[in-house]
Amino acid sequence: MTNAVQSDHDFEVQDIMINMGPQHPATHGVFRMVLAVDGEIVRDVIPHIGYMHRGGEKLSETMDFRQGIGFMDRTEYLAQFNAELSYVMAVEALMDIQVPERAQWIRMILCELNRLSSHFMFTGAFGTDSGVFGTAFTYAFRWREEIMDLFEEITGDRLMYAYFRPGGLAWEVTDNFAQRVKYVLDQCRQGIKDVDNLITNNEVFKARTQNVGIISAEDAIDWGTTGPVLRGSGVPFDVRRDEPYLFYDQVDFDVPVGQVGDVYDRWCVRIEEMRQSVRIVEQCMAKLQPGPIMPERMPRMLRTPPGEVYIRTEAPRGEYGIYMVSKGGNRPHRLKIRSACFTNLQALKDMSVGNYVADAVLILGSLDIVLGETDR
Amino acid sequence: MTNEDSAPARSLDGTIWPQVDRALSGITASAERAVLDVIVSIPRDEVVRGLKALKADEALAFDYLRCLTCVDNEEEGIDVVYHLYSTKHHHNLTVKAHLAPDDLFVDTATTVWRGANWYEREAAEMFGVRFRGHPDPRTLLMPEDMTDTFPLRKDHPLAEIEVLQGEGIAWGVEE
Amino acid sequence: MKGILRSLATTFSTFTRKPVTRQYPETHRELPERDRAFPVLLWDQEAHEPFCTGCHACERACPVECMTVLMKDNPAHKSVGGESSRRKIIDKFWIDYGRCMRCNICVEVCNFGAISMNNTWSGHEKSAYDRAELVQDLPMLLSVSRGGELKPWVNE
Amino acid sequence: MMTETLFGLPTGVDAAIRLLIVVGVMTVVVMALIYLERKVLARFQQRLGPTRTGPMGLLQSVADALKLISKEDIRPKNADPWVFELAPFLVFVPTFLGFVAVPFTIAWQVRELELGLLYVLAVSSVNILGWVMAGWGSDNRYAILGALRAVAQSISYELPLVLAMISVAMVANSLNLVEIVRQQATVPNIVWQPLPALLFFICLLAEMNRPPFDAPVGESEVVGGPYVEYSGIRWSMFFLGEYAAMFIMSLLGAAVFLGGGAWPLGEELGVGWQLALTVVKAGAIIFLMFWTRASFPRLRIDQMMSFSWKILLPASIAQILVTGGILVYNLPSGLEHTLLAVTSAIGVLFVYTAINRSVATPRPRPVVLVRRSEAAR
Repeated sequence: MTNAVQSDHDFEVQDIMINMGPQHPATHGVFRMVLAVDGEIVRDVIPHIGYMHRGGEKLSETMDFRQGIGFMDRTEYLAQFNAELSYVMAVEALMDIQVPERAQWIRMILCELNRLSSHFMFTGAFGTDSGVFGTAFTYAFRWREEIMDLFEEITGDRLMYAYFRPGGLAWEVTDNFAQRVKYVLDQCRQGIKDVDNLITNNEVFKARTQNVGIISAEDAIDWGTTGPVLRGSGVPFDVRRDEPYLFYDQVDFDVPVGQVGDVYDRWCVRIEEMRQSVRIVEQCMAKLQPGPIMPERMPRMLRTPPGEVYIRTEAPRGEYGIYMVSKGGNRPHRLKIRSACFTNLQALKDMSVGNYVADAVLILGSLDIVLGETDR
Repeated sequence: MTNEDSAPARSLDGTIWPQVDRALSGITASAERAVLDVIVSIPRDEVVRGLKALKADEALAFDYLRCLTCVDNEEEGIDVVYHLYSTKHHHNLTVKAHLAPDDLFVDTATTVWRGANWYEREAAEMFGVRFRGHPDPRTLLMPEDMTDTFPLRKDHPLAEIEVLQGEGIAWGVEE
Repeated sequence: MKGILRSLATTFSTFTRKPVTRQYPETHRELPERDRAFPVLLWDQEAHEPFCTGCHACERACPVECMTVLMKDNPAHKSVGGESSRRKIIDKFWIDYGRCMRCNICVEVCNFGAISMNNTWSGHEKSAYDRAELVQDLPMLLSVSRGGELKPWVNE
Repeated sequence: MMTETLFGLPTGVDAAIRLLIVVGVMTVVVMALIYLERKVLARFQQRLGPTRTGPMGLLQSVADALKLISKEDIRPKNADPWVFELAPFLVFVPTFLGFVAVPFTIAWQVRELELGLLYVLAVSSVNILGWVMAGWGSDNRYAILGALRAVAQSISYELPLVLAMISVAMVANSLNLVEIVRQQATVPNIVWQPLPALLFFICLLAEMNRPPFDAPVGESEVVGGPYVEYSGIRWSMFFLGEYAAMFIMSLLGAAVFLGGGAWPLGEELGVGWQLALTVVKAGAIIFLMFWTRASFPRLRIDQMMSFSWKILLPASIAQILVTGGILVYNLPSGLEHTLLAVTSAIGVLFVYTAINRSVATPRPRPVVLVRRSEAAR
């Protein structure tokens, strides 16, 4: 598709089509967008997704509820605990299982730490998009590594945790959990400070990101964007606050909201969310009591009664929803993963058109897409 | 709260159903209560009108489309499921439109929320549901030429598993 | 300008810190005992045979169908003059590590405590040139446990 | 001006020998620079950097060079063969021409040119031709986008660079680099002319396409820009040219602003000391370039242009006017130099505030925190 540009010349002027991706350093995986550019100005964006489509929803219909957990990790591979949480909460809601308190607190701690690690990943990737040669990336990975070490000690795996179970947790956390979390939080505070000092106030970064890729609150809602993209536009919608799950109604935290809705606001919202996550984990640690991590009476074979449920949790990228339809039996009849990046990507065109090519990269980066989640 | 009791005999008391019923005056709608949300079933021909009414209603203001998907009920046809949310009043609603198996089309919801665009493209290629009036009816996740098979339908088979192990042990595929 | 100077100060402060990366193949990080690499079979050091009786529980529970199990009558069982108390024992066992997704389900469903996740570095360094080389047979699966390399971790 | 030849050889032979020495040394220096950049950047990022090849990875550049030489030289099917293949030379050769005039010590360089400063600046900007050829010849949209950016950037930053240098030349009353170095035996020019020094460093970054001015080659946007289709030895020639230019310009900066081999030890000390001083000063400039690379995001092309035309160019012109205005009155030396330093420092402050003001609207609080109690329900 080429758009003829209005011109005074007697020859025809065409936009050049630039194909970005699926192999391009700025597309965060296998995302592809075709840009129609007039000089340096983007006139049209055609996003293409699906390169990582693995038929996850179809596969989940063939897996029983225990087997499905492992697959959820692989859809959202930067916020695995959140993905698992949605899945197991859907099963629990259908089966009407009461989860013990301790298990819920631990789930909360792990999910918030996961949010930290995911946002660290964002700062790194976005820093690289904006051109900080590797420094932001290595900073981010250096601090994310501490969180991943903790997760590995608890769950045994660095990425694909498969730790939550319908009803609770797979096994108890390590004995030195409290010290380790405290240490990791200290490290994270230092990390947030470093990343913040490196990038947030840098004039070059501000010049690049402020007033770029603006999406208004109405448009953001209309496109169905979620998470920091929506909050960056000034809509204080956070599932943790508005529809509390786990024990989010018992901890105190603030929801950061941007004022302009540009790339810079999305960055600041995420940085602030990291601080809030540290706060939440601290409160959770104070309330964590010894106790069981699984209900006393759990059926050996997980079978749900017929029914349907739409579970939503606030993953780092926004609302991660699981729509599970059961017709009885030990596997879902239909499992729909409502992915945050999928909806956020829809708004990409609205944000990018009229900006520079270099800005299109930044805008895509500010959406913080995970292709595993987008394509499922 | 997700983990609250959800008794099997769920009544519609205390839900937003009365308001929804009022907003949907003139549209045939029936309601049931699922584990978390109220499910409103609207006939196929009226569903977009109903969705518009739900969005426009002051007391409901369903301005946010959470999710749009289909459920294949095999011989009973396909349900199109809309999950709505109101960022103003913070309440949820599930809307269902039933499609007969030989008559798979429904009006597009992109006229109500632009965000329905990709969801409908995905549902169209995965279930073969045609969304009438969709602005961009290309495939989304599937290859451009894959328009005759619908992977998420129940009759679509899984791929064979390549077996690398065993000394000539035959290994079937379960599904 | 202030922000620019602050950026420079931050990078300089990390310039003076110690590098945190490791020389990977030479220096290995210590793995926690819960580390999950790939499933291996456990060796009964007292009876000198595998714990596994070939009951197919793990094979059935595996979400990715990466296991193949064949059982046989135990030639060392008491009834045939041996010393073992296991009537049936594993005959052949294959796990396709290229397919395994390390979900730990096989460990959880095993009634005999016969399978465990490898928590040594040998479980991670499995690169091969051909997918077929990733298919492990019974002696390979038992070798780690037989050598006593596994760190003990009792799954509660 | 002709210095005496080596061993009394004929002039041509002498020049050839000197050039060969310089080119040989340069190749080694470039390799060392690549290694150093990787090591230093790694330290900025709390990594170890190259460690495999040789002790502490010292042979990394050699290994890279061997790898690049042995790689297949790929030319895209649709590329313009002549333009594509000649482009690396046009980047590489002009850069090395700059070495003819750069003083390594006070008494030793290839040739002492009366217009040395002008010559180095002129020659170093020729390589933009090679960039355009590379961008055009590759028949790649990223490459042409990058090349066009490079041209725009090079033209915009050449002006403040040259104008800043003119101001220094006015103070030194010479364009001869050796003469300029000699004059700084007591106090280096950076003290009298801080604004030109700042402008020189900024333009240097832009000319070298270093962050934050690396839009022409930015990996996350145009994936290397004009380099994108090059591989093997041709790509390494771009690389060689880039790092050689970096060293030349740093030597130039050391000579013009930091007193080259003269300050602070004076001309009496041996050639070895002078050489070491020059290299250390150039090294400091190079370290500063590494440092900015590790800390800075990338500017967009339009911001880059407006930064040059709206801030740097006015600043440099004002500096020339002020310098000329002070010099024309033939004041006593001490007063004259003090005035120069003060006015130039004011110019630095002007640039500082201009950068502050040029950033988009300040936001007192970037994020608003919505308290839990403000929840709607």
